Amino acid sequence: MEERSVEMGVKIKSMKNEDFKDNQTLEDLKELGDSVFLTTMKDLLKWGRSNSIWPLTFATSCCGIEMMAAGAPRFDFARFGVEVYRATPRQADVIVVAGTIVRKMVPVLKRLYDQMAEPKYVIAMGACAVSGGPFMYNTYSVVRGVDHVIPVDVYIPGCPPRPEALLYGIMQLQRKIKAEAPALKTSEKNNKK
Amino acid sequence: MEKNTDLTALLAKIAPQGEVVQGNQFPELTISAGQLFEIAEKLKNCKEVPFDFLMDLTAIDFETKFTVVYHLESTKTHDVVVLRTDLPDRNHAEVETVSGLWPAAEFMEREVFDLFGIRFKNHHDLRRLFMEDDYGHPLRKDFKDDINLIEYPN
Amino acid sequence: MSKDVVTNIILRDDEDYIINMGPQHPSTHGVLRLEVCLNGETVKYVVPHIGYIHRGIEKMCEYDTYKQIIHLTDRMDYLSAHMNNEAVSLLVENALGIEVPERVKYIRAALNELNRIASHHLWWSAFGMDLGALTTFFYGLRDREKILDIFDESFGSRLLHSFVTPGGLMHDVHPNFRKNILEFVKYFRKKLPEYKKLLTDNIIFQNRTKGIGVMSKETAIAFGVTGPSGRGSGFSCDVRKIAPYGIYDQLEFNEVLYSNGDSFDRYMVRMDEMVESMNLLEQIVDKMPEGTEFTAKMKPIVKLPEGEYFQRVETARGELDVFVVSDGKKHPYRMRFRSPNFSNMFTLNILGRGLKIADLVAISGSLDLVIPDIDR
Amino acid sequence: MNGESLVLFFILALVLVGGAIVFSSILSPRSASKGKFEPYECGIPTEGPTWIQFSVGYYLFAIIYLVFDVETVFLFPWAVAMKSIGLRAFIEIIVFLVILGLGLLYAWKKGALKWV
Repeated sequence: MEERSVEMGVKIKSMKNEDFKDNQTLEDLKELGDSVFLTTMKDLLKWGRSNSIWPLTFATSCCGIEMMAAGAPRFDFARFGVEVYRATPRQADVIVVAGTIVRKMVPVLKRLYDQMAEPKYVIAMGACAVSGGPFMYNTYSVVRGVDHVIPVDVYIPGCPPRPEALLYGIMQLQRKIKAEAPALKTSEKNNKK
Repeated sequence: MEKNTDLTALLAKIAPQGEVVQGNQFPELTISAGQLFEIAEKLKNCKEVPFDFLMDLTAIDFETKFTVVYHLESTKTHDVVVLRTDLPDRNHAEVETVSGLWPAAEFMEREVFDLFGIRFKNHHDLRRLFMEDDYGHPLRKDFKDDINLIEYPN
Repeated sequence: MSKDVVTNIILRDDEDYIINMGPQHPSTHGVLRLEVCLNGETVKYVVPHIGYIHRGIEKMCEYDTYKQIIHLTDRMDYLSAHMNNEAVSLLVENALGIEVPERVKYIRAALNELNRIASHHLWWSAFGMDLGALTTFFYGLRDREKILDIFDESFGSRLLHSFVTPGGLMHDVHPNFRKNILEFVKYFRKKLPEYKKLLTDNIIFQNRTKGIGVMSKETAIAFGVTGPSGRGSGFSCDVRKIAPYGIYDQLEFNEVLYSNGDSFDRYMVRMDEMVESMNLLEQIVDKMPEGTEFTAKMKPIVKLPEGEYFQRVETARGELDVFVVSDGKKHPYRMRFRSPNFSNMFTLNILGRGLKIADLVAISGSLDLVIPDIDR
Repeated sequence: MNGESLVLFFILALVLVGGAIVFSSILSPRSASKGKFEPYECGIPTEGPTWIQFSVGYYLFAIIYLVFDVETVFLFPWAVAMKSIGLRAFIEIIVFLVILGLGLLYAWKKGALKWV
């Protein structure tokens, strides 16, 4: 699979929980008497990218309804920066694969993923996208897990996962963006594919 | 169920050569594939009980033969009748299309063709609905896909 | 200009300009691909392509026992999960001749009507959003959450519950199940006039849906369009009236019928059906017998005697028929679901011809399609 | 509105817009994968020719819109300075509006506004 190379910065798996300095910016502001503070360009990019992730409206089956419920007034994930659903991959940052991916849908999903602008992330929402879910056995057309098609950042179990689970998944994605340094210039290796 | 008795009588009148049997819920008429279209047309344009609503069209694979089943309902009297026809030849099973009588049948027949491989004569657009073209016919009993389908003795 | 530029770029007006309202499109409510042939903005013809979410549920049912099939049927039409499960449960109960306790019938009817209102909520918010009115999305889903709270309290899950099983229910409902329903009905009766003010009386909405996608009663019967879409053009196809199951014959409710079959009438059928469902809910809660038994005595392995069985159920979108051929084993020999969306969707071609592309979106919104129910 | 603040206004505009473009082109990673530059059509490759002729109605609508857009651009400075330039300017604006109104009537009668 296309291994997204990250020049430097630690991989999130090896990071301990307390190392995540999520609201580092708030502590800095309090320290400096909330006027002005200096930061590096990477931190600014990390802060900007993680706090405004726009999902692509890509719902194939039941998880799509829970994704809509997550966008609805009660579990409103606009509070976490996921402000609006973009219908075109050109303006989307994350593709939330909500629902079963079938063999006929694979080229479509791959093309949508390619057409998204960097930096792009993938959330596999629901058991069908994670591993084929209830359609694991005895189906001739279901792809068991969306990571056969595109590299996945966050897996959300559940069938369908509750909107709170989706919110937690998005917070994990934000943490992942903050932890891993953003790729300033995509390395040449990635450009050839 | 007095209603069913006069329905079976009606079926016997319409298709004397078919054999009428009273199924679990609805009277069933079994006829050969040749006269299917003619009988279906009679049922649709029958005066007292016009069967103008095709509820369901599907096929069953009985390993030795296919059976195409039509569930017809009359919107006037809400009676339901089952029309069945057997196709012993499994490799190129063929039956007359009824999409001329009930347009709803056009897509149900395409689905039966896609999943069973039963061709429908002069169906104007017989393409597959779900699977890609070179794929087998999944709902047949002899469909083998040992990666995905687990055959365990039930 | 060279000759070929003239021939194939300038003079080519016979070429069909084909656009894909494809699998990933906000207005197709799922992965339905409409290949639309356009002439400027008017639609020449529509070729629907399905199969992008075909999971082969009918093949899977041949390997599962009847209690396992329940977990598949509510993933077909996920907005009427209870009705799908009830279809299979009723089929098994009628086949084995099992008499379900009276209380269970009342609870099932209550769940049906709650699920119908929740489905119409989501349809209403998506339909408004298709036509550009974003506030309907927030109003509709805010009220739908109240119903999902009732489901959440009793079964722990919001959308897909697998709660109605052959023989009765999975377990008993929450003690104040009835109190919550009455509370919801009281709350929603105050909110429904809001919906009417927001969308029904909105002149832009009326111009966008009145006279668009007119379907006569004969076409509805011929194409097998059932449910609110069929009743919008006068085709009385409510299975709760034609072949009543459960306790629908003891409840009085009238079938909502409109006559001129355009998108606005299909919309009005669903709005009135929400009112009907609320009246039904009140009757159900009054007549629901006390007690705590929630299932009939069932053997663990359900084996249907040999033969063919058929069960018709009215879901939020139309008539779902379950047809089982059993050979006496614990798996069905062949299971067939006649899904309402399958026939409703294929009328898009004849309804959308000659209209603008925006009207195609209005028609497909008024038909209330759920695509995994088409592909199964 | 003396000269310097006008120049300052334009420089500020240039800095803001230019800065945004330059920064985003420097800092944003690019993925030039094969599928990236295909036209987006709901995930399906486009079928048939996409270079086809569109009906003339679109062009006419755009032109008529342009005329009235420019008209409003002229109205703005007049509206700002309306009180100080007295009645005569008011008459001129009315004449200006009437002429453009005639233009609209002409387009309307010619059927340019009829949407096919």
